Parts: sequence; structure tokens; C-alpha cells
Amino acid sequence: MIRERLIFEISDKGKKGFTFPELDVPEKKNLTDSIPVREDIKDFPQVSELEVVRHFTRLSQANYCIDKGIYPLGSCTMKYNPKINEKVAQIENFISAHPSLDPKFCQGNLEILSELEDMLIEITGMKAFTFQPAAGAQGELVGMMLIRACLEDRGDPRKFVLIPDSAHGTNPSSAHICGYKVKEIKSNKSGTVDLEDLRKNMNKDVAAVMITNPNTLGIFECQIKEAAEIVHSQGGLVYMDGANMNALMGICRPGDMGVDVIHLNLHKTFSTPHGGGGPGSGPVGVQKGLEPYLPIPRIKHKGSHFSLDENYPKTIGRIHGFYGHFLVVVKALAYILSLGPDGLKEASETAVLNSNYIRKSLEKEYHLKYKAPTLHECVFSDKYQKKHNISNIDIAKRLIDLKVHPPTMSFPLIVHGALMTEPTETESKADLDLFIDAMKQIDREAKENPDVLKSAPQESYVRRLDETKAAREPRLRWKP
Amino acid sequence: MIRERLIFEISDKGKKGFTFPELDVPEKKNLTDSIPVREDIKDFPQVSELEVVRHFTRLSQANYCIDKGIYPLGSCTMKYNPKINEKVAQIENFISAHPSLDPKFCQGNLEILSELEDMLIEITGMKAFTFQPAAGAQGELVGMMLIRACLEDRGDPRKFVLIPDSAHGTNPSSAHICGYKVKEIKSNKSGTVDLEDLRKNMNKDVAAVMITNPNTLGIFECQIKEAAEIVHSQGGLVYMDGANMNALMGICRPGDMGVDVIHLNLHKTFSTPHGGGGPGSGPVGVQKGLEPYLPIPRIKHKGSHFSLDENYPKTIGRIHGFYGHFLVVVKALAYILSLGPDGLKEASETAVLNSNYIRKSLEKEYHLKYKAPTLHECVFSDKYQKKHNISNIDIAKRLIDLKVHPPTMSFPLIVHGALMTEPTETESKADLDLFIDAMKQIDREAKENPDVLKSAPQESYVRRLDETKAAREPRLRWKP
Amino acid sequence: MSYISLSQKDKKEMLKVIGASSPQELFDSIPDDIKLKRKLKIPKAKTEPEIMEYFNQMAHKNKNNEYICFQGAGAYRHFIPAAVDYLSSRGEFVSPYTPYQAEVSQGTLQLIFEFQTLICQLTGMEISNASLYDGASGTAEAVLMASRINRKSKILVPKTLHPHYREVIKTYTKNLDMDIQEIKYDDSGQISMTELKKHLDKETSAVLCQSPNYFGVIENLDKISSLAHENKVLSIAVVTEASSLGLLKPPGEQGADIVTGEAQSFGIPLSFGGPYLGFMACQKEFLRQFPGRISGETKDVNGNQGFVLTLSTREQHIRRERATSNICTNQALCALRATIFLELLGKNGLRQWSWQNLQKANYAYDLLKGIKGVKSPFSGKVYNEFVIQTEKDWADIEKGLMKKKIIPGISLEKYYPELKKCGLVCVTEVSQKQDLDRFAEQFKEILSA
Amino acid sequence: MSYISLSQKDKKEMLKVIGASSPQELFDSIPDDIKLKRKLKIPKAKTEPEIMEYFNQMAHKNKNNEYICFQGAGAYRHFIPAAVDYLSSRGEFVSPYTPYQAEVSQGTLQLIFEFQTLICQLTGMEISNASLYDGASGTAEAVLMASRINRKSKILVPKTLHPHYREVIKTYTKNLDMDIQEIKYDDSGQISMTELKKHLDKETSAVLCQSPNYFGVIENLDKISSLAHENKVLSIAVVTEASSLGLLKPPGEQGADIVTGEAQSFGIPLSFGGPYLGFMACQKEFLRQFPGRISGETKDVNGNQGFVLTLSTREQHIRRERATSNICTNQALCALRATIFLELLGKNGLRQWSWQNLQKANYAYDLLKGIKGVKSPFSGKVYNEFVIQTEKDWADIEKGLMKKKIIPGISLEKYYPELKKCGLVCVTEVSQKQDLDRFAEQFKEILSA
Ligand SMILES: Cc1ncc(COP(=O)(O)O)c(C=O)c1O
Ligand SMILES: Cc1ncc(COP(=O)(O)O)c(C=O)c1O
Repeated sequence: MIRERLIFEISDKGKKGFTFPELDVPEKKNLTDSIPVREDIKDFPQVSELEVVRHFTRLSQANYCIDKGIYPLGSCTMKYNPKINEKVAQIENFISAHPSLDPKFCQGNLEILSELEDMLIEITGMKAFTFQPAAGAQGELVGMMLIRACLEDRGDPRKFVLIPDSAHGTNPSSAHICGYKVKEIKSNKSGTVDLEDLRKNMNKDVAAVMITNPNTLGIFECQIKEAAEIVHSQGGLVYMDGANMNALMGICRPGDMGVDVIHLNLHKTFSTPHGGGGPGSGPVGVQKGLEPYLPIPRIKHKGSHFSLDENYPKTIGRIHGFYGHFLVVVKALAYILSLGPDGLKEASETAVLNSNYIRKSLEKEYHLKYKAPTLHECVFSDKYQKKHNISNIDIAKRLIDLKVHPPTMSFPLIVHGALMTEPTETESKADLDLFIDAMKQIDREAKENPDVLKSAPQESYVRRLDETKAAREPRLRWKP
Repeated sequence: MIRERLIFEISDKGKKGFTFPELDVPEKKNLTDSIPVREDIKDFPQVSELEVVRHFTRLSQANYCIDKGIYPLGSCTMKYNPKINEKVAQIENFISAHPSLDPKFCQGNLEILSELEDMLIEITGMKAFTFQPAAGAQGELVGMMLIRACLEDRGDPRKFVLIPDSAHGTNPSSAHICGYKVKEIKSNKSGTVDLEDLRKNMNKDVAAVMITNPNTLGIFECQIKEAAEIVHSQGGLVYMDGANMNALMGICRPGDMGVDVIHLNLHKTFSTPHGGGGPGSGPVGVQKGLEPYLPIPRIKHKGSHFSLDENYPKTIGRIHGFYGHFLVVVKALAYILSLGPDGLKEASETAVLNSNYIRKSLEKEYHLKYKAPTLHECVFSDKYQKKHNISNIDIAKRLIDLKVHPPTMSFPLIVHGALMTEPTETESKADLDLFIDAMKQIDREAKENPDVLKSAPQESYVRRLDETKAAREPRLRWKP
Repeated sequence: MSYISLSQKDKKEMLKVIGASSPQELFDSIPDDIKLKRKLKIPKAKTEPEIMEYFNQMAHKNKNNEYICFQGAGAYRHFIPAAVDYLSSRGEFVSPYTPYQAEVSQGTLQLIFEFQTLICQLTGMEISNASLYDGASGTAEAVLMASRINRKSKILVPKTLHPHYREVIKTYTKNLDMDIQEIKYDDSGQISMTELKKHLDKETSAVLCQSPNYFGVIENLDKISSLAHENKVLSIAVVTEASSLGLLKPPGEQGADIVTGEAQSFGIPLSFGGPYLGFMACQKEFLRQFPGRISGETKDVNGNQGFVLTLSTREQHIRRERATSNICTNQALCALRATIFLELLGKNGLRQWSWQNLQKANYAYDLLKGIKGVKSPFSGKVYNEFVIQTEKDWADIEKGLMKKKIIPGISLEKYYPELKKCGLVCVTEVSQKQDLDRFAEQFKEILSA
Repeated sequence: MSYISLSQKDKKEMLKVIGASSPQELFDSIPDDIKLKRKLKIPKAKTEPEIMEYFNQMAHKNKNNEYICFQGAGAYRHFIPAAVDYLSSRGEFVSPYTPYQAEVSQGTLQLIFEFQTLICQLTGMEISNASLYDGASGTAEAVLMASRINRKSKILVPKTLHPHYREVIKTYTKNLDMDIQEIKYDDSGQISMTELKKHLDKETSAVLCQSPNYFGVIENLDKISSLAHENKVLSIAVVTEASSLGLLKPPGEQGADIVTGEAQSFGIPLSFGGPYLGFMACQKEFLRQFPGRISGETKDVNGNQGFVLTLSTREQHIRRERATSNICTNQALCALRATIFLELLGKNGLRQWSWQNLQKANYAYDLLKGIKGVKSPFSGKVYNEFVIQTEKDWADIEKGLMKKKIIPGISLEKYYPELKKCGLVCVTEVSQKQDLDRFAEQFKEILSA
């Protein structure tokens, strides 16, 4: 493998990758006379189109991706991103539409937003959705703002938000930006929210509980209705982190479990590509009582005529420059329309089947802290391998050599040395087996040949990277 | 590297990669009653869309290509294929146009064909072009047919075609299919056509000489005018293989050198991608006297109205199902329009500069049989390395390890152990140096560490493949 | 726009290494009297936005997008899955050369191997090549191949073979001392067996049979092959509408010795006629006379599976004028599209596809035949194309329908003067019932006008 | 269409391994009373051709393609080179997750590192992050960051800041005990320095300054920063039209402490408002309070260069509620587009680009101002957007021009009632002189009607 140099290192004076047509209006040199004009940008790249194409072609090949193999990164729902979705999102009249167009010129776009809203309402059992949130975390923030606005309207925004110890890090962070203090709720032995702890902590100062269902262990919060009752009985609201909705489509609906507000990740459950870190889309759904607070503008329709409505005096306001990630919405709608009711259910069922197949196949080799049944994902740990001084990181890096993507390790924090594994429904048995066999091989190697794990990855574009050095001596941009 | 399995090996009953809409007309089962219907195709693939996408993504990465690095394959003009050309060739109204459309519905397409014809006429100095030939070899065939038709018209098609010993294999083959016997003409010491030998062989039985200019050694046939005179004086015609036109754009024109018929390779000189072996396009240009014989239909225009004309009684007929490779024509036109007169000349000048830079940089290490000045390519040989028992094949395979594509080895037949090297104009100095350094390293290794050459490639997707076995025990399709 | 990657500094350094003072000096070997002393007279360089605009304008001059089009006749409108476009436009497939260096071309070589397998499966033959230019030249190559095999020169070409294919055969064989004889069709729209028998004899090298034929009628290939074989004549099956291979009995099971044709239907857009995808398959015994590149399986030094271009002793690089064909560059990228297309459709999709073509075309056929004044000149069974005849000249029908934004098909007059009042209509899976109903309605209106 | 890759046989085998008799059984942990007992009421599955048709129909309901559009105001129409689309649509960039596993994500990590460098070069700042959602939320994040840095809560937001950005700031800060004060503009269309001085004090955390501002007018950022710094207030520069960075003095050289904004102009299509590309850059001293992901250079065990996501102790995975932002998924693929775009344009292309925007917009500005009855309410210098005022209501102007297939810009009435007769017009490099001339002519006609 030859490392691809930085573009700045192949740049040379006078090389060109693009040319604009000649200026066709009379040039007025004096236009810049009284405005602050910059000097030449030192070291800004100068390369040919071929050099750019090679650069990014080679860089692209240094990435692992769904299109290359199984990607069982837990909590991320790395399912296949259908190519037709990409194609429809490139239709000229979508991509060239200015967001300030008069609604009469963009009826198609508005209808698409409205259609997807209707579908998500049906899938989740909520009453209305906004598409402004750009990703899951912004959805959480909007959700908490809605709750706060609602409670404020009732007289008291309250102070606390309860969050299970198994939650994703964005949950407490979002609650915090919304002005709430976070209290952690313990998980019980089965890995679900400890109702006793919830009851103990729930009071009139608590605005909401943020619950993930199925939770980040892949376990369904079977007492969610009871939990919701506890919260509601004290005047609080229930927020559901819908990142794991891929387990539930057509099976059960958050709206039927006492959930007041939910966010979805279109870039997980609804197959829109993750793009190496976005753009995502984190639509937020609410029950009727919270609808007045949704961000504006909202899409309304009279018959088949669609309009943008800002007349919501109680709205929390605007959270995105325009209407959120329209092109991502297009892709998600294409996905839902492609699968239909049976396909969505089949997707969830198969996601759960695949996950349980992995769980069962590896339960001898890898420790499972929580034994409760799991749905779309399960969280192993490195406990057995730790005896041989092998950590989840070593396991992950060795998986890279074995040509599969490692599971998630950064959370849930309640499982030490976590290996959170979510295969999704689109994987073939052969690819599931590739992962299972690699994991089994690693377990054997932990005992017999730990060095090969410690020194992994060996066959990757770079060897194991020094993260500590990166943080201690930050080099965050190229300099000549 | 994990080898990608054959699609047939991952197929399993019932898997689907595509679904058609339900039949929307009343189904008539009896339609097949009296027609021969096939059984189920045993072992025909059944895979999901994801499996297909992974399969071809992985396969694609097993290819070297222009988009990844320097590709100095002699005689192939592996220059950069601009992305804008691909884009314009995907415009809906081009790709969805049926070839039998009435001309009034496809004026744009006809204008494009006509425009490129005009440009090629100007670039080559010929008088008319046909775009029917699908590639260079078919162009040669058409060219020879035109010559034959013309001579036949004059009374005698004649028997022989003279071809220099340095010619590409398609030349004799094309002449043969046109009903001619081939006589080889020797190259002289400077690597060009031996005029004496030509004179000796030229007579009233000889229909034509097929000459490549610059020839396959990269040397300009400086006596081409004299050669043409010799041929013309005996009533013969001059065919030029224009595969190497990349050396001459804006520099000199075959039409000014006595050439009667020429083919060009749009997939070489005019930047259309080679596609791993096509589609190409081999337009044929002729002088006025040969125009009546061109294939039909031809594009004519009155003012800005374009039509298809079949009224050429002397035509050789049709050589392609329709009008040749229209989409390739679109790309070539985009290229010529992008470069303009100065850009085309700069391209040829730079191609020659790059080639001479390589030649000069490697002339100590690699034998150059012919010392005459070369233009866009030069042909080294393995003569020096042969002393260490290293052949051009070993050199080629080692280059693969060093991440550059090897030169052409299969011809010209007059250079034993040839390494025909053509960098093209679009390479950067860094990439030229990468090739030069690799070649120098190999020369050192030939002396110091020949094993590393003999066992190359070591770092490729597969190691050196057994071509003899492939030919001796042909396995030309998968079987269960 | 220039695509050069050298800076001025680079150029200078390189000239210094070469020992030249300018790039122009490097052209000194070209005699001055043939050098061009002026600039090329072509428009000055356009930038990318200008190129985009230019071609958008050209495309805009085409009016095809405004019409529903029922033209077929060797070029077929089928749906192309998005994955075909995406995968086949990857630079790793688009930008390499022919896979001469096998070790860095396994992607292309393996896909060709899969393509060859699929073609064998579809045609029922034992071997396939990597592609030929198109169906027309493929058919000409098949004729030359047959003649090489049995060293005979009489070829029987039915008038039901695509007229362009017949023309290309003529062009290819004109200078080769061959005897091309045309065979008439009968009332069914099939090759006339009586005529065929009249022409077929021991001097005959091969008989060609396109099925479904130019009129859309399914030929009796089985019978024709038997007749051929009885006379030691080769049977060459030609397929112009490859989608039919998903439904009809494969030529290999109907006695064909060579199968050739056009596979444009497999994921390749109409593109105003090209590039398309010629293919050829034959039985093993004819391998040595088989034209075109072939990818074959072999092993590397470690014993791992791999693929190479093989049997190249048949080809012009080595065998020069005695090669089995002069073809060099073929249609690799189109073969890739076909391979992706077929692998996506899979066994069931393929069947469903052919079935819908059959059903929809016959639905339209019945609708049109049901109109007063319309009849079908041929009694043979059709796949997805058919001929209809009215009392008016087809040109008038066409004119009327074009006003309704319908292009009704193709006039047969040019190649079949006897069918002046006939048109060839093609209906594929992309037509919806409502379009077909509207087509029939408008057709009726025009006839009754 | 289903995207499942299991055969029935696979499913059976897997269930056997699991020891379940059906996939449904695996959902037993869900209480029966919350299970959905019916099918979802959404339309039945569509196939790919139907999906294509559906979205083509939707696109057809949009009419934007029929109009020449001079709308800008935070979303800009620029040319996008073909290489941007091609490279950014490669599956290897589109289909991976956030690069948590650095060793198999070097493509993404390196391109982000290059993106960060480009942003630093453009803004004149020392560090940049990997992206934020969009310009509006980026600006809100900058406000929060400033407040974290100096633990003050008063923010001065000029009315020349994009109204949507002001709204998003309000939404983000509403629950955080912050004091957002709006600063008026003056006759130049710039922030009123008098007003600013009135509001600026030691309690102030930061002052924001968008330049070119919402009216297209170039602000005096330098002066504003100085004023801020004199009061130990942070200067936050906001850029909504990133193409201006190729021409205008970088915010970093005009005293900005934080620069944030929208980089949609860098190769990202209008897309009806998203996804776009928020960016943020700041001086090194503020690194610990900096939000968002960052790619950093490091070495592997062999000492080779490589990149990792770094400084993640600022982020929510580790720091949870005390993170510098809740952002997780950001806009990586948009950052890729911007990176490719900028690297293609290069130093000279970038300059040329900005220059043409300046020239063309000012050409149009002059043309329009030259029309009787049109004046410019603001005297400030403009980049590629400007405000014009007529005697008629803008809505009437709009109506008239729309009949001529021109969308003249954006009405200012909604956010600036005092500018009821004003419109905001944007002209970029994609407009040709003839379009601008026609625009002016039509404008004139309507005014004189
Ligand atoms: C459980 C959970 N919640 C929230 C998020 C945040 O979503 P996003 O990354 O789209 O902001 C994630 C993403 O990883 C998650 O896994
Ligand atoms: C000198 C020369 N002539 C002719 C050809 C044949 O052209 P094509 O491959 O397009 O048929 C080639 C191709 O390699 C060539 O190099």
C-alpha cells in the first residue's frame, strides 16, 4: 500500500483542475477599491483534474464501507443503501430547487415532505413530524425543547431529565443544551430501566425521561408502558430515542407505548447512507398535545395543494436554516415506498433474526453480560478474552485484518469492554458467517496467539494508530 | 486480499436483486402454448442487490486503472478520461434516443455527428469521415474496403497489401478479411519503412500500403511523402493507421502527407475511456476520391437541418447495425471542444515531452534498439536485463508490485522483449518519476536481487498467473 | 480546459533533463514541409460550464422525450436498474485498458468470465466470447466462422433476418468469394421451409435464423437446424432481442451450432444506436475457429484461482492475418452492464421480464388487431414485436399518431416494398396498460378519420 | 422491492441454530398489548420502475426548471464540476459510518483533515472542525461556545445577520439564560456602529458579524472586531456565501475569534435547503471549547502518518452532558464535496470564481439601479447580492417578472417590514450577461407598465 499524500504536497504553481468561462460582463477593476481584499492564499492547492480524481479514488479505497462488506457497528444500523434512492435524489428538479421558492413552484418537494410525514406517523403511531433536525442529536435537542415548551406552557419547565445509564452520550448532552440537569437512572439486572429507581427519582421537578427502545443493549424495554405511567403520573413526559427503530417496524409503535416525543434517524432505520459521518436526518414526532410547539415552517395541505405555514404562535422556532435535509427525506421516502408494509416488517424481523443468529453463534466464545432476549443487536464483552489480556480494541483491530468491520465499543458504558453488534437485515448468511468465524478465530487466537491480536491490524492501509499522540500533540491541519 | 467468489457461488434459491411491477394487462397463460419455451435456467444467479453491489465494488477494486495511477501502455494512449465527458454522454435525451427515430426528432444527435466529422476533417486534413466503425480494427477493415471498392471501380481491386513489420496485428488481419494477401515491408535501421524494400515490392498488383505514423516505435515516418509517391505512382493507395495520432494534433496532418484513408481511435487520441476493453470508436477519414464509397447512411445538412442520406450508389454498404458508437462520439466531441486548437496542440506537445523525459531518464538502464528521435512513445527492450535472465515479463510483473502499470510487451515484433512505453500528456511529473524510479529500481534488482523479479508480483490481488495452463486446459465458463 | 498535470517548473526541469529548449524541438524529426503552419480551425477551448451548456442545447434539439415510442427492430427500450448505472460508471471499470496484465485486471477478467457463463446459460451453448461489436457485425463474424469451419461459401440468409444485419453480412463478405442467398418468408411471417429446402444443399456452409425474427415472429429454429444438419450445414441462430432468451427455448437446445446477436436489451440504453453489445457462443468443437477475446480460469503460483485472456493464438496479435477475426477492442464495458443487469434480475426476474414483454406486446397486438381496418399480415406467434397492416399507407398512420405524441413503430416499406401498408410495432415491459390503450384508441381514430 | 439477502434455506438454518421456530418468536419480549395487531397502513411495496416514476412525477410538479432564478439569501446557485458528483458518489465515501475505526477509514479521515486545512486557509484561522449541520446551527453553536469561553451571556446579533440564523440562535439559546440583543443597521446597509457601541459593554460575550451580510453588503468586520476586543468581547464572523472567501480579506485577518457559517456554495446543490454544510473555525486558544468532530494527524506503530478522530474528550461520547456540543453525525459527505470542489478550483480558480461573482452581481446592480424608478436603499459595497427598491411593492414586481419566467429574488418584507418595497437579488457566476440584460429589460418594462 502506498500512502496517499496530502493534496497540498502534490500541489504546484500554475496547475489547474477547473476553469471558468471568461467573464462576459465589462470588468470593473475598481470594484474592490474600498473593500477589504485578501492576499493570495498561500499554499492553497493547485492540481490538475486528473490529480484530484486519483487522489479521491485512492482515498476512497482506503475506506471500508457497506458496499464492501458487513458492517455490524452497533446502534448504527448499517444496512444497505439502495442505489435507486441515490438516483431519485439526484433528479434535477430536486437538486436545483432553491429553498426560498414560492410554494407554487415546489409543490412536488412539499408533497414529498408531507408524504414522508404521513408514513412516519403511521409507522410510529405519533401525530405529527418535523424534518428540520439535521441528525439524531439535533432531533433529541428539538424533542427536549418541545417538552420544555409544553411544560413551560403548563406553568413550569422543571429542572431535571432522567436518563438510563445505558443511554447514548447525545441524550444527556442534548438535555443539557436544553437547560436541563441530567439524572442517571440505573439499569436492572435484565438490562432494562429499573422501575424502582425511576419511581424514586421521578417527581414534579422532573421534566422527562429519555428512553431508548429497544435500548442500547438491544433489549426491549418491556415495562415501558409502566415507566410512562410513572412519568406521566407526575406530569412528566416521555422522550424516546428512536435510533433503534429498525427492530420495531410494523411490530409495535412508540405512540402505543406512552411515548410523547420521539426522534428517528433516517440514516439508520430508513436506509439513507451515513456518508462517512453524515448528512443524516433526525425527524421528530410528537403526540397531539405537543404539536403546537413544533418548529416552523410546517407543511400543510388543502387537498392536493401544499403550503408552508408559519402560523404557530407556540412554536419553539426554527432549528435549521431551511427545512432540514430534503434530499435525505427523498431517499427515506423512496425506501419506505419500496418496502411497503410487509417489507418494513420483514426488515425488522430479519434484522432481529440476523442479530440473534450472531448472538447464538458466539455466546460460548464471548461474554454476554445481560442474558435477556435481544432484538436487533446484542452487546458482547471482552470479559473472557481479558483473561488473556486481550481487550475489545484488540479484537476490533484484528477483525479489520479478517476483513470485517468491528462492532461498536464506545458504549453502552454499563458493559465494560463492550462489543455492540448489529448486523442489520440486509446481510447475507455468508457475510454473517464471515463475521462469526472471524470472531471465533479471534477467541482462539486470544488463547493461542495473542500477539497477532496485539499487533493487529497488519493488513490495513495503516497499522494501529496512536490516538494518545493525536490528542497530546494535536496536529489538526496541514502546514508546509 | 480475499478473493471475490464467482456470483454463481453466492447464489441461492429465491434471493432477488430486482423486481418488476406487477403485470398490468390481463395475463394470457396460453400465449406460450405453441411456442418453444425454455426450462428454468439451472444455476442462473439468484442474489440480492447488496450482493451484486458488493460483488462489483470488490471486483472493481481488483482493477488497476487510469483513475488510480500512471498507465504507460504503449500504443494505447491511456490518457485521463475527463468526467465532464461522461456526464454529457448521460444526458437523458441522448441515451433514450432510438436509432430509428425520424431525423426531425433527433436533430441534436445528427448535429453532433456532423460537428465531430468537421473537427476530425480539420485535425487530419482529410475530406470526410464515417463513424460507423466500432473500434480501430473495424476502421481498418472499412478503410481497406474503401480502397478495394475504389480500385475495383478503377477496374482492378488488386491482390496485395504491404504492411511494415512493425505494424499492429490488426493491420494484416483487417487486410486479410478484405480479401487481400499481406506482404511484409522491412523497417530500416532507423526504425522507419525501408523505402528500398517498399519500392521493390510496390507494383500494379499492390492495392495499398498500410502505414502507422508515428509508427509503433514512436518514430515519425519522415519519408512518408516519398513512400506515398512510390505507392501512388503505381496506382496504389496509402492507408494510415491513426492509432498514434496523439503525437500529431495541430502539428501536422495526414491529409497533407499523401494519406488517402485513415482511421482514428477516439478511445485513444480523443480521451474516451477504454472501458477495460471497449467500447471504442474507429472513425475512418478519406480523401475526396474515396468519399463515394463510404458506408451509409451518411449525415448531410442543409443549413442547420440535418438528415440521413443513403443515396450513395457506390457505397461499400453498412458496417454497423446503426451509426456506430454515438455516445463515444459525444465524449470525443466534448473533448475536442474542451481543448480547442491550442489545447490539442499542447496535448500532443506534452505527450511528446513526457515520453522523451522517460526515454532520456531510462536510456542508460534500458536498451533502446532504435536510436532515432521518438515522439509520443518509445520502445525499450529487456536486452540489458536478459543478461541476468530477466525478461520483459518479469519487469512488467515487478512494476505491478511497485504500483505502476507495465508498458506494452506484445509488439512491435521487431523489438525482442519490447517495453513499449507511452505515458500520455496528462501524467504529472511525480507520476512519471514514480515510473522512472520503479524502472531504475528494477534494473538494480535485476543485478542484485533477481528473485524479487522472478517471483513478482507479490502484492497484487493474485500472484503471477499461469497462462499456459489457461490455454492448455481451457475453462471458459463456470460450471457447478 | 486543459488536462495537463505539469507545472511550468516541471516542464522546464524535464526539458533540461532531455536537453531540449522547447517541446517544439522534439518534433524536429517531422519534415518541415508537412508541418502545419497555422492553428487548427476549430472553435476555441470551451470550459466545463460551456461544454455542459453546449450539449444540453444539442439534447434539447432532440424531441424524442416528448413522444411515446413503439420502435424496436434491433434496439429495445427496457428498464435499467440504478445499480447498473452506478456500478458500471466506477472509474475502476471505465478507465482501464483491455486486461493484458491479468494480475492487475482481475475485476474485468472475472466479470467477463461471468458474462461468458451467463451467455452460455442463456443460449444453451458451451462457450462464449467476451463480446463483439454489435449484433450485426457479430452475425457477419458468425458467417465467416462457419465458412472457416466447413470451408464452404454458400450462406442462406432469410429475409426475416434484420435488414441491417443482412447488409452488414454483405459488406463483410463482399470481397471473400462468398455466395449469399436470401430466403423468402411465408404467410406465417417465418422462413419459408419450401424456399429453404430449395436452396439448401451440400455446398451450403450455413443457414441463419433470427428468432424472434425481424417481424417479431418466433421461428421454428429446431426444424431449421435439423434440416441444416441433415445436409451437413451449420445452423446459426441470431438473437436481436436478447430478453427473449429468458422465455424461449435456448438456441443450443434447438440445434444451433453458433449463436450470435445483440444483447443491448441487457441494461444498455438505446443511445441512438450505440455502443451496443454483440455476443457469440458456440459448441466446444468450434473453439479453434471462434473469434474474439476469451477470459479463462487458471491458477496463480500459489494455486489460487485467477483469470487471464486466453487462447490468444487465435487472435491477431499473434496470428496476424490468419487470426479468426481482426477484432481487438471490443465492448467490455457494455458486457459489464449486461452482467450486472442479468445478475440483478436473476433467474426469477429474467423470467418475469420476458413474460411481461410477451404479455404486453400480445395485449397490444390483440387490441390493434381488434380495430376495424387493421389486420395482421402474418399468422406466426410473436414475442414483443409484431407487424400490423391497415388500408392506409403506414406513413400516413405515422403522421397522424405523431400529432398525438406517439411514434407508432417502424415502417417496413424500405426493406419490404411488398409490406408498404405495414408497420412493425414493439411493446416492452416499460409500456403501461394505459399507454397501450391510448395507442389503440388513437390508432382507431386515425383509421376512421 | 426487498433488500434482504437471505434465502428461505438460510432463514431455516439460522432459526435452527437459534432454536426458534419463526422470526416472530424472537419478538416475544415485547408485551403483547403493545404489539401492532394489524398491517401498517402505507401503500404496498413499489418496485424500482414504480419508484422512479413516482419521483419523476413529483419532480415534475416542481416548476423551478422553467424559471431563471435570482434568489440567494443563504443558498446559492453555483456551477458544480462533474468530478465532484462522480467522486462524491463513490460507495466508499457514501456508505461508511463515522470513522471510528481509523485504520479502515483513512479515506474519510484524510479528506476531513484536508477540509479542515482548506477552511483554515480560507478563513485565516488556526483550527477547524470536520463540519456542523449548517450555517444557522453553526452560528448558534458559535454563540454557545463564546458564552462558554468567557462565561458571559449577552450576545449582540445584528439585524444584518440572516433572519433564519437569528431565529435559530433564539431557539438554541432560549432555555439557557442568555440575553440576545439585536443591533440595527444604518444607511450603508451595514451594522450601525453607533447602535453597536450603545449595546456593547463588559457584560457582552460576543458580537456577531455576517459579511457579506444579509443585504449582500460587505461589513466592516475589522472595525467591529477591534471594538469588541477593546471590551474583551469575542468577535464571531459569520459567512453565508462562502464563495466570498476567495476574494475578501479572511475573517481571521479582521480580528475574528470564531468564524462560522455555511459552505453550501462549495459544490453542494441547492437541494431545497439541505443537506448543506456548516463549518466552524477558531483560534487555537479556544480549542477546549470548540464543538464538533476533528480529524488529527498521528502515527501508526510503524511510524507512518495516519489520521484519527481526536480530542473526543470534548464530545458527548465521553463527556456526556458536559460536552462542547451534542453534535454526533455531522455533514461528512458534504464536506467531501466541498473539499473536492475547492481542490479542483485551486488557488486561481477560486479567485476567478469570486471575482466573477463580484463583477456579475455589480454589473446587474448597476443595470438595475440605472432603471428609472429603481434605487438602492443602501450605500455599502456589495459582493454578489444586493437590495433594490422601487416605487411598487416587491410582490408586484415579482408577479410581473414571474410571467416572464424570471424569479427576481427575495422579498424583504417579512423580516424587514420597513423594506417592503425592497427585494434582495443574487447574481452568481452562472448567470450570463444576456440573462442579466434580459432581467433588467423586463424589470424596466414592468416598472413602466
Ligand atoms: C442510540 C443513539 N442515539 C442517538 C444517536 C445520535 O444520532 P446522530 O448521530 O444522528 O446525531 C445515536 C447515533 O449513534 C445513537 O446510536
Ligand atoms: C497501432 C494500432 N493499430 C490498431 C489498433 C486496433 O485498435 P482497436 O483496438 O480500437 O480495434 C491498435 C490498438 O491497440 C493499435 O495500437
